[in-house]
Amino acid sequence: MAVLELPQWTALAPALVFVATALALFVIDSINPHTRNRSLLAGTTAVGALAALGVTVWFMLAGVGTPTAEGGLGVVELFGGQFVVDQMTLFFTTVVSIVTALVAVASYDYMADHTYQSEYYSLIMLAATGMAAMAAANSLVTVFIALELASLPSYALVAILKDNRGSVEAGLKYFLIGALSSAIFLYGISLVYGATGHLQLEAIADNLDGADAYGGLLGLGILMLIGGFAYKTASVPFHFWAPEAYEGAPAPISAFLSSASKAAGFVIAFRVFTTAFPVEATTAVIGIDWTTAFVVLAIVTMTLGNFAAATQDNVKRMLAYSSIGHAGYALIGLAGLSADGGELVMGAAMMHLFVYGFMNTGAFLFVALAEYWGVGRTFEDYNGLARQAPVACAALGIFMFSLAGIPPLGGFWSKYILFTETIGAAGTNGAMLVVAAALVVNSALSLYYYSRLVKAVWIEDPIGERDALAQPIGLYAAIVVAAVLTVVALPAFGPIADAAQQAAAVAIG
Amino acid sequence: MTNRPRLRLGQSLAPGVLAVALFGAMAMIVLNTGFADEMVGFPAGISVTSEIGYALFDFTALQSAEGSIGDTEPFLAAFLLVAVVLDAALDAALVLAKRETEGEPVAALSSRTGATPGTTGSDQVAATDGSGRRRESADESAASDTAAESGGDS
Amino acid sequence: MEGLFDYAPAIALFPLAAFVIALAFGPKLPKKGAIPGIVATGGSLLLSLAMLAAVAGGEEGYYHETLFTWAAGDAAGEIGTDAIEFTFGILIDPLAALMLVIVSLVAFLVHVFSLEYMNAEGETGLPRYYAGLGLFTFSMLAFVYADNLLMAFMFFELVGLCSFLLIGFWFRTRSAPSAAKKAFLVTRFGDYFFLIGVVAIAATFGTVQFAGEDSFVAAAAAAIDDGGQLFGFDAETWVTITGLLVLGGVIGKSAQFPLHTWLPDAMEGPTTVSALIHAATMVAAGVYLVARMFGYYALSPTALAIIAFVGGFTALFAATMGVVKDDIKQVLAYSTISQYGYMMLGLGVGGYVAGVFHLMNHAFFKALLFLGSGAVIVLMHHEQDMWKMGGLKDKAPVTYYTFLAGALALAGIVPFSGFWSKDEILYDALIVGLEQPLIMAAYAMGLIAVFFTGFYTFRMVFLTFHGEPRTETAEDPHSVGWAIKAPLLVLGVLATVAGLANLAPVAKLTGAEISFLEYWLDGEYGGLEALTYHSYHETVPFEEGAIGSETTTMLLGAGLSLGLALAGAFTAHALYNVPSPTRHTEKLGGAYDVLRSNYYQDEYQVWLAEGLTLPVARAADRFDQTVIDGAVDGVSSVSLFGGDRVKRIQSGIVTNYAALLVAGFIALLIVLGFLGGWFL
Amino acid sequence: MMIEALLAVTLVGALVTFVAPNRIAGKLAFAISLLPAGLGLWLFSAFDGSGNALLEGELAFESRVEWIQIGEYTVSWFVGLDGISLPLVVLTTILCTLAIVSSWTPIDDRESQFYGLVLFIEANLIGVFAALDFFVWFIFWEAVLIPMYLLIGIWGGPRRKYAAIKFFVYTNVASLLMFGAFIVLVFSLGDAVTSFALPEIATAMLEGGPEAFMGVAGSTIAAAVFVAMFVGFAVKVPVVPFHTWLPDAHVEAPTPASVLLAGVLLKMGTYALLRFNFTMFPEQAEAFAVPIAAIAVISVIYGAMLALAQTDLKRIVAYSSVSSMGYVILGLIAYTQFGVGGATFQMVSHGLISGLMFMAVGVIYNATHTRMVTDMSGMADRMPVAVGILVAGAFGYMGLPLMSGFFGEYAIFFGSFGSGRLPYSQVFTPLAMFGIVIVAGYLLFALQRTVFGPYHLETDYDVGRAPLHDVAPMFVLLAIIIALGVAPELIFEMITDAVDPILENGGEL
Amino acid sequence: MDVPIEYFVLLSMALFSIGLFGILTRRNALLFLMSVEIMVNAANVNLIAFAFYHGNLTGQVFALFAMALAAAEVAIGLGIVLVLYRNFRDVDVTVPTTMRW
Repeated sequence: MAVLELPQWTALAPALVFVATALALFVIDSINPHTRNRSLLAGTTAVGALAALGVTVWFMLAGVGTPTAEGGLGVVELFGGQFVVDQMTLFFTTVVSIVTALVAVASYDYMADHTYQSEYYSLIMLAATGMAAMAAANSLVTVFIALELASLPSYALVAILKDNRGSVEAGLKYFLIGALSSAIFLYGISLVYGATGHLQLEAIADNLDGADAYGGLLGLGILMLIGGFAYKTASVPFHFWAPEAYEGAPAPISAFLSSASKAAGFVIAFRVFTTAFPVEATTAVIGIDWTTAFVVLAIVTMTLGNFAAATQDNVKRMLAYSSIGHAGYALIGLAGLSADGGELVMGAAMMHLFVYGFMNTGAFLFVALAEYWGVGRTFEDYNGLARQAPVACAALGIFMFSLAGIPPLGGFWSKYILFTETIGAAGTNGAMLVVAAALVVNSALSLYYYSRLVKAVWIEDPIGERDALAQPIGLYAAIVVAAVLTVVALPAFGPIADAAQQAAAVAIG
Repeated sequence: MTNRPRLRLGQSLAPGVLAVALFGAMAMIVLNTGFADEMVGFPAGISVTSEIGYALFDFTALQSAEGSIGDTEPFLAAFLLVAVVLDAALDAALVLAKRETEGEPVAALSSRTGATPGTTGSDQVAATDGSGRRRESADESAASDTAAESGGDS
Repeated sequence: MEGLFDYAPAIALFPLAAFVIALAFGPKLPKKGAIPGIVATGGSLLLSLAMLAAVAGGEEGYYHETLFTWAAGDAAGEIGTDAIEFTFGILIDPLAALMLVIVSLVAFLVHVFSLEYMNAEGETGLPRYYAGLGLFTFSMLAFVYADNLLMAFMFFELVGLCSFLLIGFWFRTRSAPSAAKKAFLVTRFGDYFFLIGVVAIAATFGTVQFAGEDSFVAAAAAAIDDGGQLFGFDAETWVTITGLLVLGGVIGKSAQFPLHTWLPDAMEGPTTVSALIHAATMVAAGVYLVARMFGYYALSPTALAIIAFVGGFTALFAATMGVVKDDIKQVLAYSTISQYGYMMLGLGVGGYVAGVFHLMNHAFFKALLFLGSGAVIVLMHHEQDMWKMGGLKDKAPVTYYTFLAGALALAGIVPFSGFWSKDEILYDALIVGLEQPLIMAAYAMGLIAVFFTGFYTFRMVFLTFHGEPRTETAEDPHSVGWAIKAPLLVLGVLATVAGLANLAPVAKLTGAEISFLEYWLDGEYGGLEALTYHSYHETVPFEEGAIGSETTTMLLGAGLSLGLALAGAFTAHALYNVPSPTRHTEKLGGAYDVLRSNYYQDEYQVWLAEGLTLPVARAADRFDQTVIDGAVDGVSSVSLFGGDRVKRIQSGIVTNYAALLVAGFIALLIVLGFLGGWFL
Repeated sequence: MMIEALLAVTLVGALVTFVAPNRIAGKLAFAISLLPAGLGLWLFSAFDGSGNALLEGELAFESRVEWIQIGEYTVSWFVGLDGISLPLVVLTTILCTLAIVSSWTPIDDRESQFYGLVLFIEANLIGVFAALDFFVWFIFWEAVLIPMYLLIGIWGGPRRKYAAIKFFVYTNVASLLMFGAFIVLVFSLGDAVTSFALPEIATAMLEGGPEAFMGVAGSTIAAAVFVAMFVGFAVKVPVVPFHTWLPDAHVEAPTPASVLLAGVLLKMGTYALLRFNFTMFPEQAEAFAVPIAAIAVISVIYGAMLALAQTDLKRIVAYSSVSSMGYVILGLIAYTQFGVGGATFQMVSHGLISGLMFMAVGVIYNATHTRMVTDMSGMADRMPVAVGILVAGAFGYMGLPLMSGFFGEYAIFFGSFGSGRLPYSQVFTPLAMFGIVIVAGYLLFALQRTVFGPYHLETDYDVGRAPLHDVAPMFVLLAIIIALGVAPELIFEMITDAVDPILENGGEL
Repeated sequence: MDVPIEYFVLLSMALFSIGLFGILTRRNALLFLMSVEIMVNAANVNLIAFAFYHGNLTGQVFALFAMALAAAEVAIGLGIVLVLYRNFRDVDVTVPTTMRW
């Protein structure tokens, strides 16, 4: 159906669009250094992100990545297996591009008059390229490099408010834990290379049966890889950077990190653990089913994230912990994999990450808006905002109830399908029932602190006097779009669910 | 006078035990793994550096007469990617390291801070100042005048 | 004559129309809603008389028609029926026709009476009063000619509601609403057992019809004959149990022994209400129900014996209390309880005709006495204490003579109606008592009560009308108009003449067929075969003994009761027919206090309600708040406390993070290592 | 098609009211709510369905559209009405219209948001009763929570925040538990079921019942799921041990909200019990007959005793709802036509009567601004009409004949007394019937202290006659109650027609 | 005769642990960076050793890339330390604890 037959390498178009926009921003910066023309900068960035989104969606509709057996144009293998473009790649690239577009539009107001605006936008674009590359990476080499490409600009973006103590401290901690985790990740890669002699994921899978002597080594390597993914997705025990980083960073960047880079972290985890280490082959080698590690990680991350968030009195920090909680929910996607497929549970996790993407971005952007208004940071400071800004607060209500998983909002589908599939997976692997129970307890607790914010905004009366609140276009536009997406996600969940489940089937199959 | 770096010991050594424990565990694993007792090694006569070069750019066509070493994977994609990474790193490092001339705002919403002196009651400091745990009164020190503050209780 | 039966529903609908008119347009009507009431009850009276004639004249002499199906469905009855229908229907047979006449007559007279009694005094809220009366008459008439037990129960409760509304008419006082509440709750407690009875009968026999071939009475008789098991009991015990359950409602409504405490308090309502509801009609509903389903009770001797004993005991019990009361209405209230005790005794010993006869007579003379006391109250400017009256004899001759007629009837002095019916009850009780010791005890109590009845009746008459006026209001009483005198005269005549309906002793002595009521209830003039006196007589299992021949026992009984009644009257005459009587009853000392406070029944029941249930309720509430609610809040506080602890590990120092990170990694490594066998 | 129209009208109405100015919001909302009420009545008249929706009954206004594919189960938008759900839908539309009218006086700030939320709740309630696909039903079931939370939270009484959050989290956790149990059931039914449509699941349950799942035998799974779902719904009904949220929610909610809460939200629990527990699990229902009957009797007596101890009028009516719902449970467990049919009828009648009682208490509160029984007496003196209706409502509550309450209770007593499947039914029924005495006790006790006796009021408000628009809705309700009392066949015939199929497979008639 | 591979792996693990020890005990940000560098080089040792062990050059080429990325990381690390110093007048990583719990 493709109107014009594009050459093979154009399959990486989304990542290329991101790079092109980044370079375009460099050119703009070099023409007029320290430019203050934020509409040009934010505009280019947003256009770049939307272009990438457009291309990705076009590819998905055209059937790029769906195996030819199912009438698609086939999975595209590039650079000798270093990159692969299939349904999962396109699915996660859509998430990354949506979030990037929202963040770009929001930063238009948030970073107004900032000296390094052009660098800010170019770094965002570079990070987005890194994430798109992570989605397409098919060898530990490209995974590691793409991971670095996504992380390095993020360190700078977190610390970009150079004279703000919080931002600097956040950048420092994020960098230090990031450096440590990437070192652990690299060491893990070396051990896996030691055991199998290859770095390309399919090659590793083929050499697994040869590596039965190195059971312990491969196990340690896999564990270190899990450490690297845990860092990127902010799951326990590599989550310590997250609360500070999200609280200290500028709000759009927190949104960017907690939605896009978390999704990217999950895509490499899914890719590596479905292609390189299929469950039964790896169990034969390392003696233990690696899904147990993910079961433990999922339960602990969920519980820590939700319990810590319950008693926060700083809104942004509560959102940070809630984002850790949601990482726990997404980990179920890996914990539920089993010998006979389990792609449904992974598909459910992908659905959750998709909807979570714009729910969470919306929530953080509301915090950005609140900072824009200068109303303060704690729940009491937020009291009674709805009286002056009903639209934004309605959007916040939508985000909060959707994160809690209450219908009639998009978050319902993702959480409850995940719950259904967890019980489905429990059919074969008993531990999943414990995960399901943890899911129930944690979502019950999440009801409490999400509704606490809604209570503060809608029900409480404002503590101090507040004059009229401005309505910045960029932030409002981003929040309203995110809210609309969240609400529309409920009726229009069909295509999302099908795309996710096909992607999971292709990845596992 | 040079102050030679003194090893600040004391309570800070305790975490070190973790590193040693990790080493012990990893060593146990290594001792337990059955490595083949001799290396495959590289075939003699082929210059390793040229092979690395060919692998780097996936130039199988220009391979020297006696064929390549083992089944090395092509690194062209990695090469392109690392180029972008280095560029990004440079850009990021410059952003962080450059010293702003006076008056160039680097705070977020700086336009807001200047424009709306009127927002009393809430600290109009850059939004994301990690306002310290000890919550003093509302007029907490604005982040911009960092000079005075000594930061968190060190 | 047949066509007349089609107007039967109108009998009840007239008062309903009056209720609606009074409620909606009452304030604007000339007499605040009295006129529609009078017209409606008048219409019902005429139609009831027409029904009487229709039953007498018609060829099969009864009218059984189902008007409207309330609810139908399939339900597995115990005796194998698989469907049941709950309907609204009309059954007019001799008994119902008789009762219709009684109720509509008394209602009509009370409406006329209240024209002067209520309107003249300038009462506020009269539309509410007349609406209440209208609703009451509607429910009572509908209850009377209900053709099934469920419909009877429904109107039984509606009647209870109307009594609540009317007792609490003067709701601005503190005592009236609480009396209304007490009345409703005590009767409700009785109705609770009645409802269980209705549900049990419906669930057992698959039908609740009184008459016709598919009536539950016939089904019960069939079940007893083939001796099957019903709900784990054999048929007869089950019939007894359900009978006694329905009896609970009867005891509540007819104010029999345990549940009688509400009637004296019900005197808080206007006297006209007491006259209509708490004398003639509502209180009679219980006894009428027993008569209505007498076939069912006839099947179980134990139920009958219990009815008889309760009746006898209540008769004596209430009579004793009537003796010491000072308020004229209280005396009448206790006398009502006692008289209904007699009726229960009558029905209990199988004296169906006697019971119904006394029911009719009592309706007339007790309504007369209450209206008379109403007149006296009007005379005495709303004073009810007899010790403040005296000497009204010559100031209100009409009231006096009618009141005297009523008193004589109540005491049971020969020519007056009360004697004939009470004597017949005692006679029936005697002849059965000779064979049954329990019934004999009931008879004895009934007999002793005759003396007390005579005593308190005439004590009341002498204190109110005879002797010197003891207060100046008694000097020149308020004059009384015709609206009061007319009903008194009508009832006075009835109280004297009604006895002729069934002069059983004379009929036995002279052999003349003058016991018309017996023939009427025996189906001579018409009526369903199953519901006739003789069919009941066959089923009642009590044999009758006799002292010597039958006539001697009859004469002996009559003499004994008449003598006692006269003795009572004479003692009252001796003690109270003096110019300025003294409070003789105080001389009784301890017994006086016990009687004065009604054997502490009130305190006991109030204690049961306030003293016991309220503290238990408060304890339950405290338990509910602390334990169950506490558990719920506990869970949330535990999880929040957990959250607070978990939050603490984020200490803010990077090296701690690195340390915890590595520790976590090592823990995972060791766990997986051992499971995976990496270290071995 | 009609149900979609009904939902669409109500939802659009809600949106329009949200944005309407506060001044006219009340009148506008009333006008809008007349549409669904009219439609509801038209549905009632044009009802041509027969049999039970779940057991191959012929549905009225049925429509089915495929929506989402989860694994091999399809979720489809499947709505339809049968004899059980239609009366409840009509009850909902009527009660909402009257609740809106009765909130013109008490609600005086943020009216447009209030009426918008009320209409939104109405849409969800209609959805709950009309949905026949498990997910669609669950979406409506949970979506009711947000508007009710906000209603209680924003316009409630002094302790509204505590009551709102307690209601929100309590009912939500119960629904999560129930959701998990049902999913376990669906998975354990294996390939007998390929969609979440309730009729399909019901037939699968009645034919084969669940096979083994997670190594647990099919019958134990069925029993465990039955108990879990019973507990899940019991919180909503509420049944005694799980009832503590009800009095707080009722007392703190604004009057119109508590009219809806008592009128319809409680019926969702009993409706769900009938649809799920008593239609799909006949054997388990019989196995657990005695404990459930015991719980029902305890609910009746304990609830009534609690009501006796209250001094706040609203708490009295709230606790009496607990006791009335106990009757419904007794009716359901009896498994006879009069028992189950009576229970369904009692749901409708209790909805009307408790709605009337709350409105009446609300009218008194509007005038006296206190609900404490000890603070006032002799209200009949000043507000004869409103008090008249309150007395009528109280007698309706006590089960006075010729009012709908009597038929509901009588049918349940008759049904459960002769029930073949409930052991010791001759003991349970009289015990439960004792409730009618206690109900009479505490209602008259409360009436006597507040309404009769000399006029006295602690709070210094001058009490006058209640305005017409407060009294009119109560008259309408009273008329319906008396109509249903005199001629229950109006809806009982339809109910028994829908209930019979349940009894066929449940045991003898 | 080549040196058995175990020694190389043990060496790299030792280096790795030393780097980790440096991170856990020293409080100076620069030393933190140096420790991370040591850990990365430990990984490189491993890669080179296994490259020779398996007889293909993938390990070596990847080691080159690892070094490049380590350099990039340090560049940003130094940038961050610079900004840290400007704000906190100290390079001690345990000083900035304004955000905790």
